[in-house]
Amino acid sequence: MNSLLEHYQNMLRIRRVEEAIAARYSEQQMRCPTHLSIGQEAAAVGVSASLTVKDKAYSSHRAHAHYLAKGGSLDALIAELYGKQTGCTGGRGGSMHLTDLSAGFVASTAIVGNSIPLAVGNALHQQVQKLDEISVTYFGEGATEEGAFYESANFAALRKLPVLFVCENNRYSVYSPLSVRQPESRSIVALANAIGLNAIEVDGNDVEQVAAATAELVKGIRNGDGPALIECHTYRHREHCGPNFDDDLGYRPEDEVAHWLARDPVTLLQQKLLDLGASAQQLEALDGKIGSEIANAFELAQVADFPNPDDNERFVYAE
Amino acid sequence: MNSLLEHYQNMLRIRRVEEAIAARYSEQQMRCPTHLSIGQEAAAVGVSASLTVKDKAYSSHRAHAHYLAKGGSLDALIAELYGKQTGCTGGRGGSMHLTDLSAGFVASTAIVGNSIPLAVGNALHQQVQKLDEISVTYFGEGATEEGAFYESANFAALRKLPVLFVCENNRYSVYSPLSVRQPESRSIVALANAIGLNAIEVDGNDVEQVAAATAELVKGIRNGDGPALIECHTYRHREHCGPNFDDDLGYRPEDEVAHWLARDPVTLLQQKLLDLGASAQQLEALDGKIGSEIANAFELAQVADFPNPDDNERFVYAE
Amino acid sequence: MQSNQTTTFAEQINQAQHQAMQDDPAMLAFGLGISDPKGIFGTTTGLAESFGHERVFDMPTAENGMTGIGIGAALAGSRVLMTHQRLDFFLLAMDQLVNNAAKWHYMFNGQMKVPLTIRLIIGRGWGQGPTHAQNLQSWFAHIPGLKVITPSKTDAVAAQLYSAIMDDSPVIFIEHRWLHQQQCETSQIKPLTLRPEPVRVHKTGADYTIVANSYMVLESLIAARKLAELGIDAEVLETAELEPACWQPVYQSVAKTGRLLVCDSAHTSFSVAAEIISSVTERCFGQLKQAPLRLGLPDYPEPTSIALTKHFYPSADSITKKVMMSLQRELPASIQDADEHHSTRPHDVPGEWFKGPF
Amino acid sequence: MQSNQTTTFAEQINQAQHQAMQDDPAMLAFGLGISDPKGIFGTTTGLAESFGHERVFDMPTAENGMTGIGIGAALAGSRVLMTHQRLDFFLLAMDQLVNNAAKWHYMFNGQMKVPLTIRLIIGRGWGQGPTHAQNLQSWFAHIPGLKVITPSKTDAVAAQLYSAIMDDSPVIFIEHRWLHQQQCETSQIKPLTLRPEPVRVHKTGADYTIVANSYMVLESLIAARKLAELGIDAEVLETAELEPACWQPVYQSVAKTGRLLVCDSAHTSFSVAAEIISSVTERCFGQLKQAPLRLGLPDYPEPTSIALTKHFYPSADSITKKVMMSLQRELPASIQDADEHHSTRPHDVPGEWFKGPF
Ligand SMILES: Cc1ncc(C[n+]2csc(CCOP(=O)(O)OP(=O)(O)O)c2C)c(N)n1
Ligand SMILES: Cc1ncc(C[n+]2csc(CCOP(=O)(O)OP(=O)(O)O)c2C)c(N)n1
Ligand SMILES: [Mg+2]
Ligand SMILES: [Mg+2]
Repeated sequence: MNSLLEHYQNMLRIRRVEEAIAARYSEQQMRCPTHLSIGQEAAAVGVSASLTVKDKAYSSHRAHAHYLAKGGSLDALIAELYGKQTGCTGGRGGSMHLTDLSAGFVASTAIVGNSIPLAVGNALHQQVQKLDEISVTYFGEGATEEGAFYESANFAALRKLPVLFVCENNRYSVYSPLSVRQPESRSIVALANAIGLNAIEVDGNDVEQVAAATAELVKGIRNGDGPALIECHTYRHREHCGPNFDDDLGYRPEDEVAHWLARDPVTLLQQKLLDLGASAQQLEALDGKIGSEIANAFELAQVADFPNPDDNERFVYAE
Repeated sequence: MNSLLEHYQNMLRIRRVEEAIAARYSEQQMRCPTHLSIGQEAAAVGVSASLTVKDKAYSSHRAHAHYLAKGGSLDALIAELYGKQTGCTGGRGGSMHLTDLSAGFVASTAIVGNSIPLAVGNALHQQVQKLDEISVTYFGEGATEEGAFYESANFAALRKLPVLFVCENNRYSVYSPLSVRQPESRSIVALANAIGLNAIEVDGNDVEQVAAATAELVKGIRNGDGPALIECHTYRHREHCGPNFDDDLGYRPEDEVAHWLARDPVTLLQQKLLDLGASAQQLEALDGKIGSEIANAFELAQVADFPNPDDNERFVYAE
Repeated sequence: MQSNQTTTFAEQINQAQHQAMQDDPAMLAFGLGISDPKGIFGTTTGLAESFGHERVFDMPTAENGMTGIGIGAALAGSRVLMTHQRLDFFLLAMDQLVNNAAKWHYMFNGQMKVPLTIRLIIGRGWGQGPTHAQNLQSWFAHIPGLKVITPSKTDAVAAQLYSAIMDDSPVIFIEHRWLHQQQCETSQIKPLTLRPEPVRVHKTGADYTIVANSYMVLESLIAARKLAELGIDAEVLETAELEPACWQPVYQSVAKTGRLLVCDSAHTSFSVAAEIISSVTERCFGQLKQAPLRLGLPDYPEPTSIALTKHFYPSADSITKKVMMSLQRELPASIQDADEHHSTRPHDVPGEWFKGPF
Repeated sequence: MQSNQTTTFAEQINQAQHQAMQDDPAMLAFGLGISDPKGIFGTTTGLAESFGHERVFDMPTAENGMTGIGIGAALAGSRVLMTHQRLDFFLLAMDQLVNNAAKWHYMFNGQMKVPLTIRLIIGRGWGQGPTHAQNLQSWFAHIPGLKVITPSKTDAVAAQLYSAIMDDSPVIFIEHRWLHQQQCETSQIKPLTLRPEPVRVHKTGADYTIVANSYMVLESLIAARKLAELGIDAEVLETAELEPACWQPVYQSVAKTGRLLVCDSAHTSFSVAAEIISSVTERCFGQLKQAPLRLGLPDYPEPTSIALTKHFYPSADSITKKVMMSLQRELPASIQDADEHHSTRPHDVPGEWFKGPF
């Protein structure tokens, strides 16, 4: 139950952070496109449980959960959304370009699929330099439609690179269902296996499944068996980009939405903990602690200075 | 035996054309990069046996065989190599850009993998317009490493487009063996199946196998069952680009070369025909007829006019 | 807020597509999100409903492959329109665009055509940042065989798009996001079949030639009004088509005014502005009274934070300032600091209608 | 034909890589054919043997993915050199180059670096044709964050490549295929660690400034000799680095001569030449005696047939002619028809050493 409680804490923290962002987004002070992970926290937390701070993670536009689960600074995240000097890129990158090198979260990028090769390249460096670390690349099922995914996976398999591909299959790319993007017969794990990745799929809303599968895959990767892929079936609760619920638009079947909301990963885990004997007070205390941490992060972000545009010409080239 | 004899005639014709090009290339009058198909004729001929003139074919840098097997004009091919006005693109495209629209050979292109999406697009047009024809795309196993192949195959499968993918796996990309490009575990058919193509592999030096497999796949395609892929295992006899043998360079294992040369598709078929009772004279007569046709094509190409550079500015934009 | 008499840039783009789909039954339109509830900022709304999902369709996230598929369909006889919500995403498809679409008609000696139009939307502000705000118009203009259209005004955009679609050559159609809500009276709309002017003269003037395209035309026109108040009679021209051979009106204008400022909506160096200045200098050297000037985006990526973009985009004030300074005239106090933003709305949104995030 | 005293451009490129691989044990070099028997026209021969196949390796035909992999390795701490046998193939990788490599250091606020060099080879002649002969130098130069080096002479190329590799910013290194066999005495070779000059002055002169880069430097120098015979003292400058901020020597030269011809090795419109002319005009307007001129490739793709390329590439004679005409001087009969090819070798090969096909 200890590790479960830890997972719960991590997931709840991400959830509360994202909810706080959503709650304040309409104040128009976080002025950048922001993709929330609400509903998808189990994948990030379950995967991170097998990673050390030395391991290097890359992600996509929807990166908050991965960043936080990997240990990225909450204060620097919130400040970044506010476009402040204290943000993780000093306001240059915004929500879609997060980094915390001290936590081994290298970067997220805003072009679908284009951070996947970067993670594979990181793994190439790790292999050639015989480093005791691995790389991880997070992406959505939409990104598997890009040639960049395919080319990267082929090379990772060819060189048996130490890299874990994490595909969060939330069934949608913006408003587009899988049916307009991938053939009905498609299995992402079967495809990944055919490319040469050691691939398995799990219920991505069950953090235990994610953690167990990842542990096994990562063991193989650290062992030198080559790259692997985990497909986490999951669902995003809110709109693709922005703070709101958008099921009034009708692009997702009602029963599908209902099915997945009923399988909210945080609620599921909370129930499990209660069943296992955790007390409601204990969990509430956790929530309270998280709440103050988040309030503090927003407080810091709001009072922080804006970056100075006089520095805009810095860092076009390495100095 | 009739269809076998026809296959033989088509294969032998391609072989003799390529040999004639090779024999005269050093005269430096065919001044363009030229990739010969010697050793790979069975794939082109076996596939074309299931195609009608209405079907549309696309190919890569190594296109002579596909062009001729589809019915492309021999005279226009040779004239193109000589850079003449009478060439199939009037000297603009050279060996790597062949076309004969009257034969349904739409085009070959020089960038690895980049004609694959074109064929799929052609199939999209055929499907939407409900045309009674299919598309074919020829490419090497190297092209399957490009994202363009993957993205095209995904869309073809998604829309169940009438397109046949023909992969000639000759084990090399220029001097590079498969071992530096694809993981050992790779099966191109397994991969294609996982993407959603109906895929089978055959001995690409056995024209009967190619023809039979293609017939079956094409039947399904015309039936509306969706796209298919045939992988033809084969071997090129000469250098990647140019007229010579280059096994003095040592990039291909001697026993591998010996194995494949012993399985030359033209010789295999000739032997079979003889075994089935064809007479040596009959086959020689065929060869003789082909020889005069080729001699005539070279004659015409050599006496033809060069295109006029004053027209160089034409056709930048459609008129 | 819209009466029967007015229409928007986005609506006009929408109408041009409807008409083209109707006029050519072999036309296809596709792109990520083209048939989703938002319909690419409203520009594709209703197309799938009117013409069916076989001809109007969403697609996999696979820009390179899908561009090739569009080219192949065009070669086969379809007329193809693709839309990308950001130009930045289209960088994946440069091989198909340049090595196939642009050269095909030429390298196959005129035997085949590529009636393909690619709509690319340029983002700006509200944290679009480094990879959602690039305008690489000079790249496309540099490639023989591509036509590049950069509309700026609601009255002409439908005719421009319609003619691009009906063109049998590949056309890159670059739409600035900040134009979509621009209004205009329906009575002013140019007929769809009118051949659009490659260069549009939006204001005549004797003293100074200002050349701009895309969104910068709007800023230039405001600047021209301010300049008029300051006694400078500026001529404002729009290079709606990026093709030096079509720029005769620009050369004529400079021959008249002797002075030129080119406003570019992309990075300044190796830009369309450089080509315009170079072309003008070649042809009008004797008539130039002073060095032609340019005003474009700085040569660094768009930063995300609102604090960092204040000076990133040239404005009407910075145009006015540049012109006045080149004439060595006093600047009125109101635009002494042209880089300060004077409007009541934040500088990173185009207007009240914009609620973020894209 | 080579004595101990001479070396070639290709050999120098080879040596620079050997030295860099040795100096930085975390350096990787990869590209299609890099370790094959031909070693990219001899430029990579011996690298894999010396440094092992883990650090020097051939790759799948997957330009976009592999570029991203190079960037990722560079971010992690490797120093990366990639080679493409033709620039045309690299069009597949524009997303990785522009959206990631070029912007990374900037958008992550200087926290990471991308020590990545990309060698791109430009083909010409012998039927390279539309998709094996493109020089898109102006594309790369337009992107903030990329450095673009276009070497032309054997004496400096090793230092140029070595410094590109050792640079912690991404560098595009454009090699013209016709330079590889160019010889030079070993005694003239610049030390690898010498910081290369962004602009090289190859000949001083008082009458006319000729600016060129890459292969066009060679033609310009021949033209300058002819011009000298005709009484015109031309100054020949090479913009080896494509960055206006580095072009001070060009501005100084034009300030002196008042006349400028820019020779471009790419399509003429929206070109590097346009930027050079525009930059010069901005800075030297008062000193210009006549309109700056440019001479580049025509705005259509390279056709394949030898009959069609005769006039495609500007030559020393066409440079000479252009200069003489701009000065309204008589042309000697020998170059009346500058477009005729005078050498004994066919116009579509660089020299006897070239036996085709690439
Ligand atoms: C190359 C590219 N194409 C399109 C987009 C626009 N876009 C941003 S996020 C997104 C959805 C991608 O879906 P998926 O990979 O499943 O991730 P999810 O949003 O579901 O987490 C799209 C299409 C983009 N950023 N980059
Ligand atoms: C995108 C691209 N990369 C590299 C090349 C150089 N090239 C030309 S042919 C070829 C070999 C491709 O191998 P394969 O697809 O197996 O075809 P094969 O030559 O064996 O028939 C290569 C790498 C190219 N033309 N285009
Ligand atoms: Mg998704
Ligand atoms: Mg091959």
